Amino acid sequence: MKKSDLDKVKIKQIPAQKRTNPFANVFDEFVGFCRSRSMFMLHYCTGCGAIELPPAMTSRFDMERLGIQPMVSPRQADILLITGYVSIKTLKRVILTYEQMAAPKYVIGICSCTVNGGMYWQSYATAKKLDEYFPVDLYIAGCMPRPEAVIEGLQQLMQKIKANEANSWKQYYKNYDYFLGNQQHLFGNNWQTPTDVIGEAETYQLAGPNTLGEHTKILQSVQTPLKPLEMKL
Amino acid sequence: MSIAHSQNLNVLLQEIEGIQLTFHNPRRLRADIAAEALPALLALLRGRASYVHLSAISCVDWIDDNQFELVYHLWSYETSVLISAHIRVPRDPGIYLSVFDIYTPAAFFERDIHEMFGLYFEGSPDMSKFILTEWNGPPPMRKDFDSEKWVMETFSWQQYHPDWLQELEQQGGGIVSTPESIRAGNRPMENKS
Amino acid sequence: MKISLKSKKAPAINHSDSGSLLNPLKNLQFLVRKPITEPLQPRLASLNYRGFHLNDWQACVGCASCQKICDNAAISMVEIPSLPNDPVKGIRNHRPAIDYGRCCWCALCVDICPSSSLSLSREYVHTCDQQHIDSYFILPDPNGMHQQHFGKGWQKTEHSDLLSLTRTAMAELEPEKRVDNFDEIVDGFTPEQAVLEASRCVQCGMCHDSCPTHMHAPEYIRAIWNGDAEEAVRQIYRSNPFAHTCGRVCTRRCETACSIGIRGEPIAIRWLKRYAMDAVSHERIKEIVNENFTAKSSGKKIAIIGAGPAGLTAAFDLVRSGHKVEVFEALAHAGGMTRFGIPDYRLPFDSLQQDIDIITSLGVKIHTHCRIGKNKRMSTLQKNYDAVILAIGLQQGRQTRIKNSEHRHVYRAVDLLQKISLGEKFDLSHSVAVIGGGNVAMDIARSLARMQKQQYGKIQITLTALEQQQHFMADPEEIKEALEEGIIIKDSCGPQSCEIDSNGKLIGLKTWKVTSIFDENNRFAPQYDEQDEVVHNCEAVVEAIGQYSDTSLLGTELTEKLEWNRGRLQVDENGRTSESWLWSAGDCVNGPDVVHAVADGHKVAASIEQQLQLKTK
Amino acid sequence: MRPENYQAVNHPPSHEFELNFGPNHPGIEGNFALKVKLQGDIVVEARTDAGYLHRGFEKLMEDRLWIQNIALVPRICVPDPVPMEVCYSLAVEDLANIEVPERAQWIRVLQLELSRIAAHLFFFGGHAATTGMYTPMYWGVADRDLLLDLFEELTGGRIYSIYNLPGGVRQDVPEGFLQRVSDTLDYIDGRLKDYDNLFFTNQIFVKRARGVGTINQQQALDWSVTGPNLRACGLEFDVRRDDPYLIYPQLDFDIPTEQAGDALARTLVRRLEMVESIRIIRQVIKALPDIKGPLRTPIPNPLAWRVPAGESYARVESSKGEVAYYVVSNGGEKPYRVHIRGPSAMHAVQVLEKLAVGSRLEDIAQTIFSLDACPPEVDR
Repeated sequence: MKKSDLDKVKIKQIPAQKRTNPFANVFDEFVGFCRSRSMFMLHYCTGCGAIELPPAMTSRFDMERLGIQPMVSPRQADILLITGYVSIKTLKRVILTYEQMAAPKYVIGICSCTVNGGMYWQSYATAKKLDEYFPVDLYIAGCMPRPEAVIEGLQQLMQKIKANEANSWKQYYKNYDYFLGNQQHLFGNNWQTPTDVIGEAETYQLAGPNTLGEHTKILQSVQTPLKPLEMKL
Repeated sequence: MSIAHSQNLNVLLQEIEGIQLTFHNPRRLRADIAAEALPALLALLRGRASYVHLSAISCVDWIDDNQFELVYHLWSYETSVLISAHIRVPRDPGIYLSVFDIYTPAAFFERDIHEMFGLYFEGSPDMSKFILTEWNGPPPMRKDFDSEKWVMETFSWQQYHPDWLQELEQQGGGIVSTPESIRAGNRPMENKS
Repeated sequence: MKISLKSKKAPAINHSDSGSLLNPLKNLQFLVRKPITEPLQPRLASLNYRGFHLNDWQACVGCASCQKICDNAAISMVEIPSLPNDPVKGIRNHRPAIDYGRCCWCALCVDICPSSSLSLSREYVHTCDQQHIDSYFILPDPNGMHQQHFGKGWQKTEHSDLLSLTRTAMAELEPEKRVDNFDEIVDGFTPEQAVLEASRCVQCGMCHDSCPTHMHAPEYIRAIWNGDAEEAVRQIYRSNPFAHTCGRVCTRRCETACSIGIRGEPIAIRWLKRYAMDAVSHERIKEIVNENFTAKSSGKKIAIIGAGPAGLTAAFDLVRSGHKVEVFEALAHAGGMTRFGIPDYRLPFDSLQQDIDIITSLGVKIHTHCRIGKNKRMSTLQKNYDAVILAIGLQQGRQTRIKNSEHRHVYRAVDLLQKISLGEKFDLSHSVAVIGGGNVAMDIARSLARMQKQQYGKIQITLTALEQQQHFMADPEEIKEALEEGIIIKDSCGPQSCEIDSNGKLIGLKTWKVTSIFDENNRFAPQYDEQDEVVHNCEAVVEAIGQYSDTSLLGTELTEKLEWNRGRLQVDENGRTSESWLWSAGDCVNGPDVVHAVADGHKVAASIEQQLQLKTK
Repeated sequence: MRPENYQAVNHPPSHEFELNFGPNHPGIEGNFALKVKLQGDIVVEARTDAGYLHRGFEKLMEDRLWIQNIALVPRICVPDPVPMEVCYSLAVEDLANIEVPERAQWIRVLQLELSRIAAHLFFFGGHAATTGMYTPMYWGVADRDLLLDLFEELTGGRIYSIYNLPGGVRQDVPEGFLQRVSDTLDYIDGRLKDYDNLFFTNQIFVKRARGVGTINQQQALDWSVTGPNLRACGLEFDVRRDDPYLIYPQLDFDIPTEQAGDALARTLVRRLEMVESIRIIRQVIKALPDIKGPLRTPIPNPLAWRVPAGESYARVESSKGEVAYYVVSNGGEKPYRVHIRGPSAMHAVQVLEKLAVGSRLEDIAQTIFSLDACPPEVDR
């Protein structure tokens, strides 16, 4: 599929839904509140913006005040913070990591580079628009944003989670074909990850009309059973 | 650098045939030699003239001459002089000898040059990919690889259309020149009048 | 500088294994210290912080220099129709819009900004979600990104300014060396100076927009910077066949509009043009002009009356379109006012001749000494040619009509200049008063000064004008040079009469002090202080207060047929008169200005071309 | 949820196994990976896997104006960006034959040394965290932030100062700035004792780091080790003194060395260097008010600035070691070629691969951090 065709795909945003049952509503709000108050941020420095995270995490700006702590393993993490540019090599790992994270998961793109290529817009090595590869909840502007801006952004995210508006992770399941298409465009048609996204989408009952499509067909045709990791030395 | 050292070095370097020396400043000495003579020069500099530190190997792609220029930057802790040994090798087939046996760090630089320029070093311990393991294109540092063109063909950009822009477009204004058009060397004003 | 500061060597750290394991516990004292944690609210950034952009829309001229310096291709120029757009002043209604998905806040755009309108603020927090990603594309205004006042952060200072605001100096003759001859004053740029001067250009194109004939100045400046004078000539000839002339005596509106001129000295565009023309040999210029010119005859004939810049430019264009062009010039030489009105020290005849030579080399035929109305009639032209262009210029000097101004020693500047340039003898007075504050007044004053110096060894020229000196119509440079050459300038002097002694000899010019020139409706109505009367002693008076066109050649029949507007021929926007075969161009339509005349020539030629095409179809 | 065709990972039958150490691993610095082959917990073979932070700087720089590159270069080494700017400027100044005004040279030294302290504090925090001690990390990072405040005040940016241009620096020192630098230095000077108590003389750390990743002098020379890592082997070499640039010859400072060449020695050299940097900055603070004059030698309009054809090799001592820029101009408005020689490339690839072999898996983090390699600079 050509790049230009992919551009035409528009993703509809999912509005926050309120349930009819008032008790369920209260429950949802309670869950949102709890989620927003205990967030683990994946400790993965993908780019130069990561240099402002240690100050934000440690005593001076102290994001633990907000209940946010770094977490080293993707399985336990809630927030994937993309700190600036992602090289194509890193992007593969980031997608692997993103798919491994348990829902609900939130993605924040900081720095210019995650939006439109930033400084490295003409570089052959970096991906330009993060939202082509997986959905993003929040962007923080800056090159790089100061710790205060990062914390401000995290507070924004907390508000969104509390209001049950941070649902971008559902987009990934609903529009998997679009995201997979972009991934295939960049990594080649042999691209596959160990996570069975389609299966997960069905389990979560989030599979929609755009979950499957021509790209998932390609994936299913090339998908090979996982083998033990091989390393050449 | 003391005069004694300089004379010593001069005497030593006489052994290499066809060497041309130019002092850029007292601490930067440029040596131009034939590609075949380089290993001998390096062996001499390392073995007998205290140039033990290989600071870097740089590669320059002189595409108009169809040549790669290799520059070996060597530093002597004793005389505090940096010798840059320049050689030229043909771009095609792009093969040269490794100096790994003389300077161990050369392995890294040679691997890097091989990856970025596609210049193969015979005898280097490892010529496998390193940084660009997931890159299938041509060696990117070659002058004939146009990074911007590749990017334009591969990626798409944000199509911003904020409210203020829509308002201006209704008034008859709007974007008159994008940065890309400026980079292409067009002066958009010219066509207007 | 050598500084000697006593300092102690750092004590080595004792890290032996024998240190106490309890050492870290010493730091338990920090439990009672004040924490260094900052409040959750974002702090105020430092005074020169590089935060989000601000742009003063009043100051910004839309030159797009920021767009060119931006290393991240983050800046688009946006047209805002509600803002003023004035090409003559060098103001565009374009403003930069910045993509924060690219920007890196390096502030190079601020440091290069010719108008100093861009700055960065101390604001640094912006977040948005996917739906509002458009908020990353902003149009900076003075109010800030979120309409909140954070104050300016990084601003340009004298240290960080990246533009070079001073002109490259060019050698010229000293006043004492130039005052007794008609040698050209300026030497022109050397190749090094030209490249340096050309490098100052930011390629904004304001010059192109403001130029009446829209010369491709950014392109030829770039070509000069590239050391390619031939390419510069090629670019110049795209829009101006009077390149030698305009390289010397152009009124250079481009330099008024130049963005660099907002805070510094504008690029010397005129001198760069002169450099390019002088750097290439005459023969080579001819070849360049003839590139892509295939003479295929259209069979049409066009007559042009007047071989000035307007007429010859039209001839240049038309002959290149394959028409047969004949030019009728009343005087002995082609060139019009540039030949007979501009003295040699400003525009050497040779340079002008080169321009004309290139035009004639294309096949334009110039008949000199051929005065229409006398040697040939208009009706003959109408009959024999497909189109006729009237480009007769302003050849008659206006008169003050003050008392005694019909005295034989009261001259018109244009007449005298013509005599000087033709080398005709005339009775040069020992002391002269010039009336007028324009360039023509300066030309005649300085020409006469040179002749006085040559013949009498002494200069006695007084220049009087209604305006105050800072409001003279003449170029400031001209005034400066005139003063350097020993011409006395008396400003705010309204001429009242020429004083004559009992023998009928002119002895002086009487003036009154001017209190105001225009009335409240901005109409010309000078008011004088009659008490402040001065008589400037002189043997001759020269009037240089403007020119008019002598249209008697048209003949009464045609004059009555044509439409007129306040004494000038009425023409439409294409220079066409009410008669379908007659066009008019140049000073006689627009008033005096070389480059305007060139522009007019192009315009008329295009209009004729269009008309002829229509006819053929 | 596992795919239906999922198969469990089969380990090779031998007791040797392979491990991906990074890129997303708490024991690795930044976005960088090491593939190791283990026998038990002894490393048999190690291969670095870089390129996660590759942006192709050298390619990008060939396509930007001489001045525009100033915004690009600090990004090459994120924790210590100033030497990159200064080194690039020095190379271009050498090519274009520009004399830098004296005041600008002093201000550059001020920045370079502030940046060195900041980088060492950051290193110290990171190294302590890998050792399992979190308080030093909190301290180091927070105290470094005070220096970043100074950078913000001087240059307008916390991390990327973009403050040095070929020809000089962009703005003057703000009023009262030197006093604030002095106060901050006094504070950090006073804190060094606390750091010693908590970390540098802490027996837990000393015993942990001693003998880990030892490089001997011959190896250091053979492997082109530079900077603090070289000085930790007892070799007294510093670009600032031996290949001097700016006004370093006028300054009085020592070059601290250690003999052991192990992780502990490397850490201690950095600790001692902070003291020397403080000494240098104090000299600058004393001298700078008396040095008047311009801040920048004007360069032509940057949009049309051509640097004469030629080549230049400029070297600067950064907190990690020898930074060098090889800049080639063909007389155009953009560099023809820029080769960036970063110290970390040597340390993180060449040295680390050799040191890791034979060491225990848990020592690898110690080794990487004590070498203070900077992954973005390896990848460029």
